[in-house]
Amino acid sequence: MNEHDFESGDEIAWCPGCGDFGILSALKDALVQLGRTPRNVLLVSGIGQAAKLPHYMNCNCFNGLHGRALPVATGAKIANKDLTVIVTTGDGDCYGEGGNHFIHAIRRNCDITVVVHDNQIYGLTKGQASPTTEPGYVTKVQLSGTVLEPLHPLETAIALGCGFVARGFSGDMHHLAGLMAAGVRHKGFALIDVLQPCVSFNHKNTFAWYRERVYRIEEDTEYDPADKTYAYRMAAEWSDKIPVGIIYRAARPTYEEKTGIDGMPPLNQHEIDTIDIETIVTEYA
Amino acid sequence: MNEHDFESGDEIAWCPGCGDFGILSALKDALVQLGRTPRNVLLVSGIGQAAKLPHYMNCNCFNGLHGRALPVATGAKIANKDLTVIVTTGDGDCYGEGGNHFIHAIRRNCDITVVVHDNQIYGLTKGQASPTTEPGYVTKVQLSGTVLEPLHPLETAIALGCGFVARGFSGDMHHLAGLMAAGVRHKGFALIDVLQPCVSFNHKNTFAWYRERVYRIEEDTEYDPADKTYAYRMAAEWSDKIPVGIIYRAARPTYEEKTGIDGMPPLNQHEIDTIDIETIVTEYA
Amino acid sequence: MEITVRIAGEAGQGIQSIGRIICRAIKRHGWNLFADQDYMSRIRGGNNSFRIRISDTPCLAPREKTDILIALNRESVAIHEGTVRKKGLIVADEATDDVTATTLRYFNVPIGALAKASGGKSLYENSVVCGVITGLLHLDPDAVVNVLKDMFGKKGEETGDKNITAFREGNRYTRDNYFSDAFHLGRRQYGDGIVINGNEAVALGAVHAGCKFYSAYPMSPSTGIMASIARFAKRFGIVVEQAEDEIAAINMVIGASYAGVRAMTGTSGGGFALMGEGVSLAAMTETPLVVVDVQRPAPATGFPTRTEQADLDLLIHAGHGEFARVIYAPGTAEEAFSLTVKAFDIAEKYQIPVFIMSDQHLADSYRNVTLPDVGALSRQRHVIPTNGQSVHPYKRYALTGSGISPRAVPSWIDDVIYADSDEHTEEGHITEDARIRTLMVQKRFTMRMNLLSKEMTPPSASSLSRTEIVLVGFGSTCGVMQEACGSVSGMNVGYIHLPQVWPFPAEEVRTLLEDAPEAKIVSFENNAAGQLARLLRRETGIACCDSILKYDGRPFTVDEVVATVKERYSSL
Amino acid sequence: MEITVRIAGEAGQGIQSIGRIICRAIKRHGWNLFADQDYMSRIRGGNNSFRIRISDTPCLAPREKTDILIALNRESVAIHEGTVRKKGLIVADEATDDVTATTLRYFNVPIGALAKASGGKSLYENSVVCGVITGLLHLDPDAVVNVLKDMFGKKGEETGDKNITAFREGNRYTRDNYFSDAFHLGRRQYGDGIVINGNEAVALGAVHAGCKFYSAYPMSPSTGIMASIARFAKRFGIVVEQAEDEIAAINMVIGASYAGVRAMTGTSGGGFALMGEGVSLAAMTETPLVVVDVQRPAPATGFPTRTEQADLDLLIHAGHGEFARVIYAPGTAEEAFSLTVKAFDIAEKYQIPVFIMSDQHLADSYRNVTLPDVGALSRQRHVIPTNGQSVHPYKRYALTGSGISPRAVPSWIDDVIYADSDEHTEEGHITEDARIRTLMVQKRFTMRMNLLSKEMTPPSASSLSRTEIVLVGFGSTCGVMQEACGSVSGMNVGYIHLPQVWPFPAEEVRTLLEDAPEAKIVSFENNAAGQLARLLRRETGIACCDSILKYDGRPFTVDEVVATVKERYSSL
Ligand SMILES: Cc1ncc(C[n+]2csc(CCOP(=O)(O)OP(=O)(O)O)c2C)c(N)n1
Ligand SMILES: Cc1ncc(C[n+]2csc(CCOP(=O)(O)OP(=O)(O)O)c2C)c(N)n1
Ligand code: SF4
Ligand code: SF4
Ligand SMILES: [Mg+2]
Ligand SMILES: [Mg+2]
Repeated sequence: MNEHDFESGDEIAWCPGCGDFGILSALKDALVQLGRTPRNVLLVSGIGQAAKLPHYMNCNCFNGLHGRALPVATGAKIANKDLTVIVTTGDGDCYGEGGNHFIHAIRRNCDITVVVHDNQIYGLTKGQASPTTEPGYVTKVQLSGTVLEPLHPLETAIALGCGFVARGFSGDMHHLAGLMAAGVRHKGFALIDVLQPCVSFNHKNTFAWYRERVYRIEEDTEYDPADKTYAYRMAAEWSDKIPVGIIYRAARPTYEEKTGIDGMPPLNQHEIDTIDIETIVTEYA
Repeated sequence: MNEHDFESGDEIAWCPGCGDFGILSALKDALVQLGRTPRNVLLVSGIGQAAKLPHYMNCNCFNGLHGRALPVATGAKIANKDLTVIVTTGDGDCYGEGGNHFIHAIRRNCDITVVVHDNQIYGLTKGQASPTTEPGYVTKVQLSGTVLEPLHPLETAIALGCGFVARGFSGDMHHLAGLMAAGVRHKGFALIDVLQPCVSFNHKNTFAWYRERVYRIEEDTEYDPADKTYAYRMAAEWSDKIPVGIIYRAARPTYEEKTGIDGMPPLNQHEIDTIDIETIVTEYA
Repeated sequence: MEITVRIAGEAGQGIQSIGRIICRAIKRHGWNLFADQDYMSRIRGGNNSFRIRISDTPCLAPREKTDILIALNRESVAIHEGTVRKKGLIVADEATDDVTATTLRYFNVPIGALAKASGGKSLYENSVVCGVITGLLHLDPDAVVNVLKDMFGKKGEETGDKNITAFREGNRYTRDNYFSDAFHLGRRQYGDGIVINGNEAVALGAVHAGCKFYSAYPMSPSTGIMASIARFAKRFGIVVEQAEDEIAAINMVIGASYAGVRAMTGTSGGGFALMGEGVSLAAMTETPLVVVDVQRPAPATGFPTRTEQADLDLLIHAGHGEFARVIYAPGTAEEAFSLTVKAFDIAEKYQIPVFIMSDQHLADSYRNVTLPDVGALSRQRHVIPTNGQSVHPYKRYALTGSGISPRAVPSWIDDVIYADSDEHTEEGHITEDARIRTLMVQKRFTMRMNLLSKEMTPPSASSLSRTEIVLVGFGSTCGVMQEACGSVSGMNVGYIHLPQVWPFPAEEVRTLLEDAPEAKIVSFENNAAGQLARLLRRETGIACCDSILKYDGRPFTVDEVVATVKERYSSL
Repeated sequence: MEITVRIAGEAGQGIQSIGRIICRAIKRHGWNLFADQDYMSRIRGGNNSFRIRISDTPCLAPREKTDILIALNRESVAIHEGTVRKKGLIVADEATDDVTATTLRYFNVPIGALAKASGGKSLYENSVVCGVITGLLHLDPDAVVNVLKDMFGKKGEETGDKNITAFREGNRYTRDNYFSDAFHLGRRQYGDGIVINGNEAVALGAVHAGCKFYSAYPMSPSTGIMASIARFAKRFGIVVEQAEDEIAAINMVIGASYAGVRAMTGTSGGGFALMGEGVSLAAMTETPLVVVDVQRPAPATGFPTRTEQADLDLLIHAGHGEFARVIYAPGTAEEAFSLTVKAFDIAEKYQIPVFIMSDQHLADSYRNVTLPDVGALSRQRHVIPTNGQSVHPYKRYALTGSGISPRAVPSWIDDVIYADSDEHTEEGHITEDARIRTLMVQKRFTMRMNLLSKEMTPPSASSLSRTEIVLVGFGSTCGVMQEACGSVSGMNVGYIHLPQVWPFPAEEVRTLLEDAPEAKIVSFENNAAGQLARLLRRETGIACCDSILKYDGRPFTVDEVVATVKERYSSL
């Protein structure tokens, strides 16, 4: 398998120069690194520019409703634990409309990897504030500037007990591919929030803006992703320095392990014909 | 005003011995302490045992849908900034069905106080696991024990930038009343998660169980609610010691301040008759 | 021979377990029974009751009057006294009731005292009450003890033993102190079959149909389905997942279904109202979906533990956009079972959402039933290559001309499978093409509606020739309608029961009504708008001349319906 | 005199701003116009177009054929060439088009080069194109410059100046190189009124009605309403809050309305599907609620930027439980404005949910309109004590016999106000009482439906006497139906347009049709199921003999309808 094997050939509808392209490349790269085959990979997305990504890949794809990628991914993973399930979603999709699923999917800890194209804006609907838009940013709806505190996805994920919390940058594809591969290898829910410039609607957080700030956290001399206090601090770092890399990592039993799914053949291989309810019916006699 | 002035006389439908009674008493006490009058207080709730509370109070009450208390409270506060708006909600109501509103209401930072009756169970629907149920706890639906990681409301609230994060215990009404009064006085979103024994369905986290563990955080020699790292640590403390009190406190501009609502008469007092769209219509000529 | 026993008391007094024990005992004694529950949305206090109608002929619905009222607290006497027949009996504890046993009408039993004597705990009061009822009905105490053992068996020996002692105490006291034979049932023969309610029937149907994933958010009165499936989850390798909300539940089910398992969710009206977008997603992605809606009175929170049939319109029209769906409205536990099995089959065969519309009355009411022959119910998988088909290159939304695109499961074939919520090409990629759009709408809607007209679950009806009045109903009113029609003296009243309401069985209903060209058509519904009457007119042009409607949260009783029909139509 | 100009190109090329400038210029020149937009769900690339029909008689709908195609890229020529009339013109840039200007049919303009010359940026291409169109139509360049100034005024002097230079370059080039007078419009008189689309009309209506709080989640094609209200928020003290999801939006609006302000939310089908439970809450708590649904093709994500009328059934039946509601289906921007004002009035007067059903075609289409006299539209508040009433002790849900309980606002009266989503007593406390339940259902549903029959917005219709065919439609098809009916030669075709679809104007429609007892009734709908036809039959018993349906995401054109009517019915 090489990167071409993961290409669908569908026409790409993103704007030229969009940060989404880097994420697409990185994902193909990661799947090659991981040695996965298309038929055993499932990409689940909601709606948004980010959510179009699965169409551009040659993998199984469920492009569902805005905000609802995570429950679909959860159901699919439960039905077939052998699938490699990856969610590609936007900051609006995952943290806005889908916020409740985000917090509970972390608690559930199914073995899925979530890649958030975090462009800090609603791209597909033409540029309204998203949950991660910076305060003061002016849009056609937020005419006096965005007033809400940005959602802090990484700190929130740590608070909720997520076992793999990372930030990537779509301008550093190679590094990002590594994060994705590590996320997929991690047993359990893995969150990768990707800094993704939107060249059409986010005029603040541009490639140049990020390039000035982004650094690889592994290079920090104190780097210790097992230390929660350190992780909280680095997750909050958003100033003239923005770290990318695995910010927090901890081993946690997965949903599949705890419910016993892992010990059975995938649910979708159980034979229906052999089910006989006679014994349970008699319990109602 | 005394506590009787805040009683509605409606028959109370809770189980004898329920921890909800303590919360009800504390709330009346707090409102007396705060010198509020019933007509200027609005209690908003969703559905659940906790959510029945407003019926037992003589205050304005909006008893809405399961999970949807926070947006209703937000809308009401925006419409009339002079109301004292308090939400009484359950762990299922607020963190389960209402989880998305929980995270975004914190970001919005309207000046409302949220009292979560956290009995770690779904009471009204007869005892299924709630988002805060302890792992392993067996119910009629979770027959092999609850498998999800409990939601950590306090850590999550801190991560999201909540400016007032507290835990109370319904068995310590006086202390709880103080927290509620402080929450109402706090400018902005105030979260008070209240340990509330459910005598019918939670056989683990009982009054006795809590009494053995709960201590007042103010008594901690290192107590510093302005220190986020300290706050994260104390918010996570859930063992043979469980702190109650104000765990994190920080001043943050409110939604009302940022949007300018605070500088106007309440929206519900604007005169409709005087609105003249002539000037704006001409902009389309 | 017919007797109605009503056990009433506060929430938390264990009325339901008494009721369930007696129901199973009754069945084992060869009697028919119908038991419905009236309970409040609270955990302690208030007033609940469990009403068991017992008869030598089949029972399909409740009756108005009580023969024996077991009042577990004083309030219950006041509330239910009015329903007790003149020759009926009220049983109460001396301790809670201030009426002493001076009349034949009252039988005072020291329930609390007997329970304490048996085990030192008031916990055993329920078993005492079971003993009392056993005594009054002259049931075989040993047979009832077997029921107790079956039900308490798992709770450990000691509890079981003490319950049995308490039971025997109650029984002994009754035989010693109550001498009338008025309620003598005794044993007819050993009654086969089982005692289940509507929720359990749906759960059994789902298990049989091979449901491997059930995800739901708790909501009365549907939670019993989740609890019942959970009981059998380990044994059958089923995953039951409590979702964070209803939207998650339906989307998880869709994800699981896409990945190849049969999956289902259940809720009540308010939860269903949240699922509309998900329903639309299933339709657009052509993912099989089964949803149970156990109706309760609305709007909003309404009456969480009571009954209504007002979601008919909601279910037919839920979700944005136009697509085929099927809605079953089982009238009995048997139908609930077999239509649940069919729901999975049809959902998968046509790749559409299928709804089972139940309600609190059906969900919580017990009857003695014999499940249909399961061999006759298809459990065939409609997926490639399992069904022998195989296609390469695979197109998920192939326009085949039949209205159905072969459905494959991810990882079961070499090709990848694109499912898409946007309008899409045959391959499943986003398109904005007008021509493809038109064809896809026809596939999802028009063509499948046509196909479904051949899969209709037909209405059941009484013989309609020479009827003056025909009642038309759906769902849980089936039994009461049927019994009432047979009981209106001096008039010829028939009924049509619709176990499938969508696609509407227009042809079938028209044909049935041809037998009764002169009859007045009356819709019979547990709602205020007469939704079925409107639907009937829309789909067939047939206008009802009247509707018998009830929307106070309570089910119809046979007597009530008979009286209404006589009052309204006897002068016709 | 009639001309259709189509501007086509990629997303991101600024087609919409060219279109809006030309529309306003056309209006100021005293011409009528109707402009609709065809755009894809993407930000760059693909193919979008803006079609402006210009006429000396009122324009209510698009026409099929193009007179002038302005192709901003090569693909646009290929896509739209077929729609250009024989005598029509294609304008393209030499740089993007490989067809040289050898025929009369092509006019090649160095758009890019002229833009660069004007300001060094391709950004000014749009202004060049405006200049070209101004030249072709012989508009007054100075008048168009005024439009440019009005629109770019805020962007700063320099941009404004450069745009004007570019505009003049485009105009000059055209006058110098294109000599035909074929498209000569010139000025008739100064045109009064304004140019707005349906979304702007709704926004203006809301502002006028005193809406103080608008909360919504972005969703095409409804977002324009939020953006338009946001533009005026500061000036009128309105709060516009982007919610985290649609469920939050509707619940915030309900909270604000309970607390005494007029409030509104807007969305499209999928978002509306999520709001059903909230609608039910508004009904149960009797809180006034106004929701706009700007329809788009479904199911699920469907076509986010295209048009359809398939939410009719959804809106009538959304939410669990039975309660009164009102649904308006404006056919024009004028109706959108005045029905929005009325929506607030009716919602508050009857304390019910009121929906405004728009669609992408209405929402995004511009016309020259004169808003109705606002003095005639009620803005009266229906709350105590503002309305002079006062009640003590106050009961929020008092059973007054009228079907309406006086509504008070928290803190405006001494008493407290309980609003409750459970079934409740008159005081607003939870009850399980059967009698109160029945009365409350009657209040929320039956009694109010009766009251609403006196508030009907009547259908509009052509004169129906002697018509052979009557088209019946609702919403955005109003204009095309009306124009088409007047244009079918040799047949007498009439129409009925329903600006209110619920409560259904059954009496009104029946009365209208009495004038045409022989006519064939044909429903005319942008959907696949013929939802209006079904509704008509259900509510009146009148069966349509046919339906003209379109569900490819595109609006009807006048020519298409005329052709269909002739083809299907001329042999009748
Ligand atoms: C229920 C629902 N609400 C709203 C929308 C409209 N919508 C589509 S994409 C989107 C936001 C996209 O933002 P994000 O998730 O950040 O993705 P991006 O386009 O920025 O990559 C919205 C609001 C929808 N499709 N469905
Ligand atoms: C949309 C919806 N889903 C589900 C329910 C059923 N329901 C009512 S209360 C409740 C849970 C209550 O738990 P919690 O909020 O913890 O309150 P408690 O009763 O424990 O105080 C549920 C699931 C509902 N009313 N509405
Ligand atoms: S709008 Fe932004 S996020 Fe979307 S494709 Fe264009 S640049 Fe990328
Ligand atoms: S069920 Fe639990 S939470 Fe509810 S009233 Fe009873 S004790 Fe309290
Ligand atoms: Mg985004
Ligand atoms: Mg709880």
